[in-house]
Amino acid sequence: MFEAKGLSKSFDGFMAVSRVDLSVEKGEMVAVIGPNGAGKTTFFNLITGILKPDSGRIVYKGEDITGLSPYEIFRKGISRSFQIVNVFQRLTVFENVQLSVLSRENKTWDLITNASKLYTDETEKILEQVGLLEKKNTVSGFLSHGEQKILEIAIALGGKPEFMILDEPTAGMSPEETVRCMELIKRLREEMDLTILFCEHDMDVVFGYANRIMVMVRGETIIQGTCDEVKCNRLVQEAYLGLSDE
Amino acid sequence: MDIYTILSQVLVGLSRTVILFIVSSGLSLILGVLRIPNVAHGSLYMLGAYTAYTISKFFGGQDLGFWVALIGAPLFVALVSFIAERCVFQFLYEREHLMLLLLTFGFSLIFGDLVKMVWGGEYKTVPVPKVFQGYILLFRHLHLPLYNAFLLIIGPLVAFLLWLFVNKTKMGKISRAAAVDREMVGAVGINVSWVFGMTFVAGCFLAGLGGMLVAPTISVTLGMDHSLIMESFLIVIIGGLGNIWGALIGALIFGLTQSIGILIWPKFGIILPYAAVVMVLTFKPKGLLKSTW
Amino acid sequence: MKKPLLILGYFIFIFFLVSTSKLFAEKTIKIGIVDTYTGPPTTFTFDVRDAFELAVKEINAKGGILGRKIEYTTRDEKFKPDVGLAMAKELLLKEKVDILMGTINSATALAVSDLARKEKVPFFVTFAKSDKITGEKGHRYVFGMNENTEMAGRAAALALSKMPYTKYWIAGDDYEYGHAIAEGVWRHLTKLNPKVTKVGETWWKVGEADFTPYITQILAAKPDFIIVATGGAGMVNFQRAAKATGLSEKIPFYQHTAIEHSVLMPQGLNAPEGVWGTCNYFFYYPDTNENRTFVEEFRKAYNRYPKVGALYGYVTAKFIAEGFKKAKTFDKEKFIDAIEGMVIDSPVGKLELRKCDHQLALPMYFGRTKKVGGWEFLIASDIQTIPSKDYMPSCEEILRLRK
Amino acid sequence: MNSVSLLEAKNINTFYGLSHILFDVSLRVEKGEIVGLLGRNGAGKSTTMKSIMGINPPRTGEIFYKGKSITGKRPFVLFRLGIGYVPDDRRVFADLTVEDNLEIVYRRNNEWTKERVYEIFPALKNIRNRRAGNLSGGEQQMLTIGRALMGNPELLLLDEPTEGLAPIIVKALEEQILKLKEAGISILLAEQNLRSALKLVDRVYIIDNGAIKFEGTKKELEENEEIKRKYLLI
Amino acid sequence: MVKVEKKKLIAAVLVIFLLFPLILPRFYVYLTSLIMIYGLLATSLNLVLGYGGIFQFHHCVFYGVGAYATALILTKTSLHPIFAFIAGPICGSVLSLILGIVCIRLSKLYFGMLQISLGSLVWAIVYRWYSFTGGDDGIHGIPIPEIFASTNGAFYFALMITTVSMFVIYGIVNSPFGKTLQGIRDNPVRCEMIGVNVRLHQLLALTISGFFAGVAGMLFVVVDTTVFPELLFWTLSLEVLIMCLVGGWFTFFGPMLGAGIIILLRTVVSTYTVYWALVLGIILTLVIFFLPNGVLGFIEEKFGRGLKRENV
Repeated sequence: MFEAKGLSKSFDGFMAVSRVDLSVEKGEMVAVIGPNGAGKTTFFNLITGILKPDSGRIVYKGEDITGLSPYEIFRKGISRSFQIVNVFQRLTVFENVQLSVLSRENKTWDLITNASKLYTDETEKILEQVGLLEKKNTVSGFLSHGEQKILEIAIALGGKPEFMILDEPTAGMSPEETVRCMELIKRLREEMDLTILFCEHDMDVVFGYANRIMVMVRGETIIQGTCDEVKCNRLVQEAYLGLSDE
Repeated sequence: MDIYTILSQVLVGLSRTVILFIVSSGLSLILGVLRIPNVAHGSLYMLGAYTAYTISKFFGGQDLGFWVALIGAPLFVALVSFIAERCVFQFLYEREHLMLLLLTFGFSLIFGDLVKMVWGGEYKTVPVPKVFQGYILLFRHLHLPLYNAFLLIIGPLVAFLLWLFVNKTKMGKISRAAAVDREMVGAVGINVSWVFGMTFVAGCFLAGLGGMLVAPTISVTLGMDHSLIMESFLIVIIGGLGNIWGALIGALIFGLTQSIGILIWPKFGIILPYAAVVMVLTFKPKGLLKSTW
Repeated sequence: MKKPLLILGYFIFIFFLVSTSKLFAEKTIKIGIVDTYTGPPTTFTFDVRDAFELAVKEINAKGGILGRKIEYTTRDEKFKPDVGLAMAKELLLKEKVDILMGTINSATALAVSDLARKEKVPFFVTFAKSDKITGEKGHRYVFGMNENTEMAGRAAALALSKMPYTKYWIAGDDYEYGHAIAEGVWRHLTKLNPKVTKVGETWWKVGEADFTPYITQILAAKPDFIIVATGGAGMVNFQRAAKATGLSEKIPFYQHTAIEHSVLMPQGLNAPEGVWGTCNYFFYYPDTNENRTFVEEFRKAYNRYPKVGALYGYVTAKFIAEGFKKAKTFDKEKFIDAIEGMVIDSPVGKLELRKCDHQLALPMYFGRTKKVGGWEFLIASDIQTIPSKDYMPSCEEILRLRK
Repeated sequence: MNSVSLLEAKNINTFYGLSHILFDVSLRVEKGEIVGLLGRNGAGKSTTMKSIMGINPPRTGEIFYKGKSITGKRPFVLFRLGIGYVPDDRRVFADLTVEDNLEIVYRRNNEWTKERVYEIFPALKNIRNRRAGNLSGGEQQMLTIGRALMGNPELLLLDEPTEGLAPIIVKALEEQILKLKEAGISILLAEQNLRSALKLVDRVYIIDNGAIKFEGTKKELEENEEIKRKYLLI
Repeated sequence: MVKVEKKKLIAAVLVIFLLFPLILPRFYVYLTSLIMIYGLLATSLNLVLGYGGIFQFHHCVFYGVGAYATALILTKTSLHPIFAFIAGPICGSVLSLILGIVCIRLSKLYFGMLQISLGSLVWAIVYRWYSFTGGDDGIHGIPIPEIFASTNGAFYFALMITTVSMFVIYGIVNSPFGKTLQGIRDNPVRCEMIGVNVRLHQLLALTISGFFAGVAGMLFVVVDTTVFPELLFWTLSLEVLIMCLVGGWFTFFGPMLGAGIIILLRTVVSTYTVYWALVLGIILTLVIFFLPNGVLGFIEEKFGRGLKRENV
């Protein structure tokens, strides 16, 4: 369904991402892990069109989407949430999600209709799914951190995506929130038949939810495989714990 | 049009550049380190000119008055700005730029009326000191007034002193560091608020100096701030925000395009600097040199 | 939620305003002055206002006009026509002034003039120099109390045509006033002396501070004489640059009002000598009793010498007073009928307010700057008086323009 | 206990805007010891450091330095009291040269000089005139530590000094940190690399999700497999 | 229920305004027209500033060009006045689009500075093209159709156009486009990520805003029957910015309120002192100091549906 082939990106000579290959099958939930500065976020930025790769190709559903703008990639059905909270601070929760729906439906040029009556059902359905319905009239800047992260996901859902990219969905959440959030993602995936690519620091989360794991260190993939394969891999332990003596 | 005409026009353009540079470098310093788009900068320039007038008059229009004013006027402006910084600006560093822009615009309104209250509406002039009266003849027919020649020396001197200040003094180095990372500067034991205050005062000192230097060539009038502040902002923008060398290059572009423009296209010569700004920003949206923003 | 508060605030303000307008006592002649009291023009406008005040005090001290005192109020229009117009309307509609006067800003003057025509209120223009005010756009309710660009140009051309120069350069501030003065001089100069030729032209932006580049260019062309059409602060700035570059010693030049006190006094003894200029008034010339008395009183009141604006302000007040006296009523139409063609005494002699175009016929003085012992600044010398009949556009010309 | 700890944080709670990051964190650093603050990425190590340094002051709770409350004091005051801070993202003053980076620091006295810093980090001496922005990660790390040293600190807050560095440089750095300990400087060391931390520290705290989960000596941690697995290992 | 009350309120306000000429002296009728014009201008600016997050520093260019277009058609052609009333807004929006295309690549302060210098070029052209625009003297005594020529006529015309325009702008702000614009203001990057072409939306916003600035310019001609280059000068633009700020730039009616406050202040203060710039400066600094969200923003914060300050 999705395939990245030999993606590379360097900043001022520093290889942030180097020759990364990844393919994701429909319905999979793939995790990308790696220490800070491993290039995970850069990799996601390449996939979603914020950055243009120096080399390599990105193929989605058999179509080459390398070099397309972010909004074009969104229209193809790839949605993304951000690591840092990146919601529309001054809009209400409802408007945040509605905006995404409007954009998908190509209604952003509509000057006449009153927006508050458009796609209310769908927006509310999304909000209900993620459990933010009772907060729909709160200005999103006032939500708690955890709620804002959930809202992030809700915004991404507004695009009716088939492929979702979640950049540290649980970063900065308390343990209880983390569990709730991951359960939510799991449920959404089942309900909406989503394919998910996410990165995460919390290993409990990664091993609890991912089908497959890709480990990145200093811009390179050191291993791809199932949870068990990764757990037992010596390179991974080195990267995380510095257990090697070489 | 021979080469001498062009050369002389360039030379004359340069002396105008000097004033623009001195004022804009102060503006740039404040923009770069404190991130305040200081619209009141022009008012401080005007204040410098008026103070120069008062000092010069106190000494009966003698040469001594000029030299005292050369130091005294900028210092007085620096004092005024120091009070303003400690009383108002230090509490507002984190505000949005638009707010600061309008706040300083409010200050320029206040300054404008205060100057009117104190000095009244009459035109004032500051006499050129005796040593700089007269002119030198260059390239057959360039009548370069001695005072402009003096400015041509002062300009590089100020640039050099600024370079010394920014690159060689501890204060300058700290301000450069603070421009990029004010939090970390605080974390190595430096009182950032104080550094900001001093930088603000230094920038305003330059505005006062510019006003003082320009005073002997023009009539000091109310409203002289308005014509200058726009040009200064454009200079700072095309040079790169917060970059003092950018201010120099911007001032050069402004001064030279204008004086050359007069030569080749007299009717619309004054449009050239603005056209230059549009050109620069079209190709280099962030200004010519590296901005600290 | 928001609306009621908005409306409430609005009404509080309105009532505040309404109550303030009651401040004026009844039974006075109210005059509203709209003028620029901000920025460079203040050097001229303060004199208009102060001399006007002086005259009003004199008149009121003598018991006012027909038993009523004159009362006046000023508004600062900040050299912005939109503000000026709003303030003129405020004076007219809220303060209910009987007469409007003022403004150095031609655009404001023209806009207010149009308002005066619609509202049928006399409007005395006291410093705006556009010749459109009493020329092309003149009407029954507007009065020109100062010389305009056309008059200045014609007077200067008259004097210059008698001089031997033939190769002229024209330079000036690139705005209406500069162009109008230059054109006025040039049009009539070519008519009066067909031998003159134009070597070149230079126009700089208004408020230009450094004239050296332009002067370099002019010097290179070696003209005999330069017509410099600057206004406001540009007058002083150009003279300073001319002195610094040595231009004033090499090539004679003319500036309207170059010999005027407001230009020369700030420069002290450093002003260039030998600059030709035209002006309507000096506090030292003509050396008549009327002028001396006026200067004396003005100095007593404001501790400075009156400048040209003072004449305009003073004369305007006199005309208003005499006009009402002659009309013997406070009816505005009768007042206008009364002052049309009226002649009064002034510090510069008898002055007539022409009936055909409502333009005050002022004598014009042509002279050059000179250092004279005993003065702390340069004064005008070699003064020739050009009587108004010699240089003012004729009534036929004006009426042709208005058609 | 009658002796006063060098640094003591009591129940600090810190927020970033609206999000609650630290939950009742308490810790202690005694004179002369290196204390490790271990935890995964995003566990709250850096926030703890910033809270202590006053860059992101805690909303509740108190911090004592040599027995005196320093809660809410501004960073430059703390630095002048002798607390040096080395941030995880290094933050050298990129526009200045190496030497200038050292020189602009506020100095309490002349105990630490540029020369002494160069003695500990000889690599810096050769590149003293290079722009700090052009240095490699390891060099920048040395520079930030050196910069903190110039203020003659008694307590050094080291935030992940080895992060992103090549193993050989990490090794050198570890030795240099031990040298600092010998010089009498107490260190609070934030680290996610257990291996590296265990070489240096005397005592450890383990932080996860903004709360302290374990406190003990190095030995206690080494023996507690469960804690290691739960909070640090995969 | 709330909805009905809101409608009633608006209707009541409109009725009060309709009665203004009957209950108020002429001057206040004129002043109200003026406030409506500047209020509309400030609201049109706020569409891009407060709702779009675009730092349009030199907004008056479009206002002035609109006024000039109207004035020129009324004085120099014999076309039906309706063309003049349409031409103003259209010229404003077209110019706004052109300047927008040039400037839109830049962000925030840079956008503002480039826009201000381009605007100054337009001003310079108007200022010196004597034969066409009348130069710095401007054009005066513009003939206005008889029914709008009186103070009351002009007031009703201004009231009608302003009301319609405000309704339209309100509609736009609450339309999907308006929401998108606010999204772009809050977070342009995220907006791209949900499939919005940010630049094109901003351009459309600029065009609309220029259109309503042109409407305000056209109204100015009707009310004051005069035009001059100062309408395009940058200081006026800053004054309009101040109106937005004083009223509250994150509220819909804030700019209108700000225009009212500034113009009334000007009228009141200038009656007493020539130093009204000083008073304005002091008030401005106080507002920025104590009411960073403007007067209306403050009122909403205190009494309304709390949009408390969070610095984004």
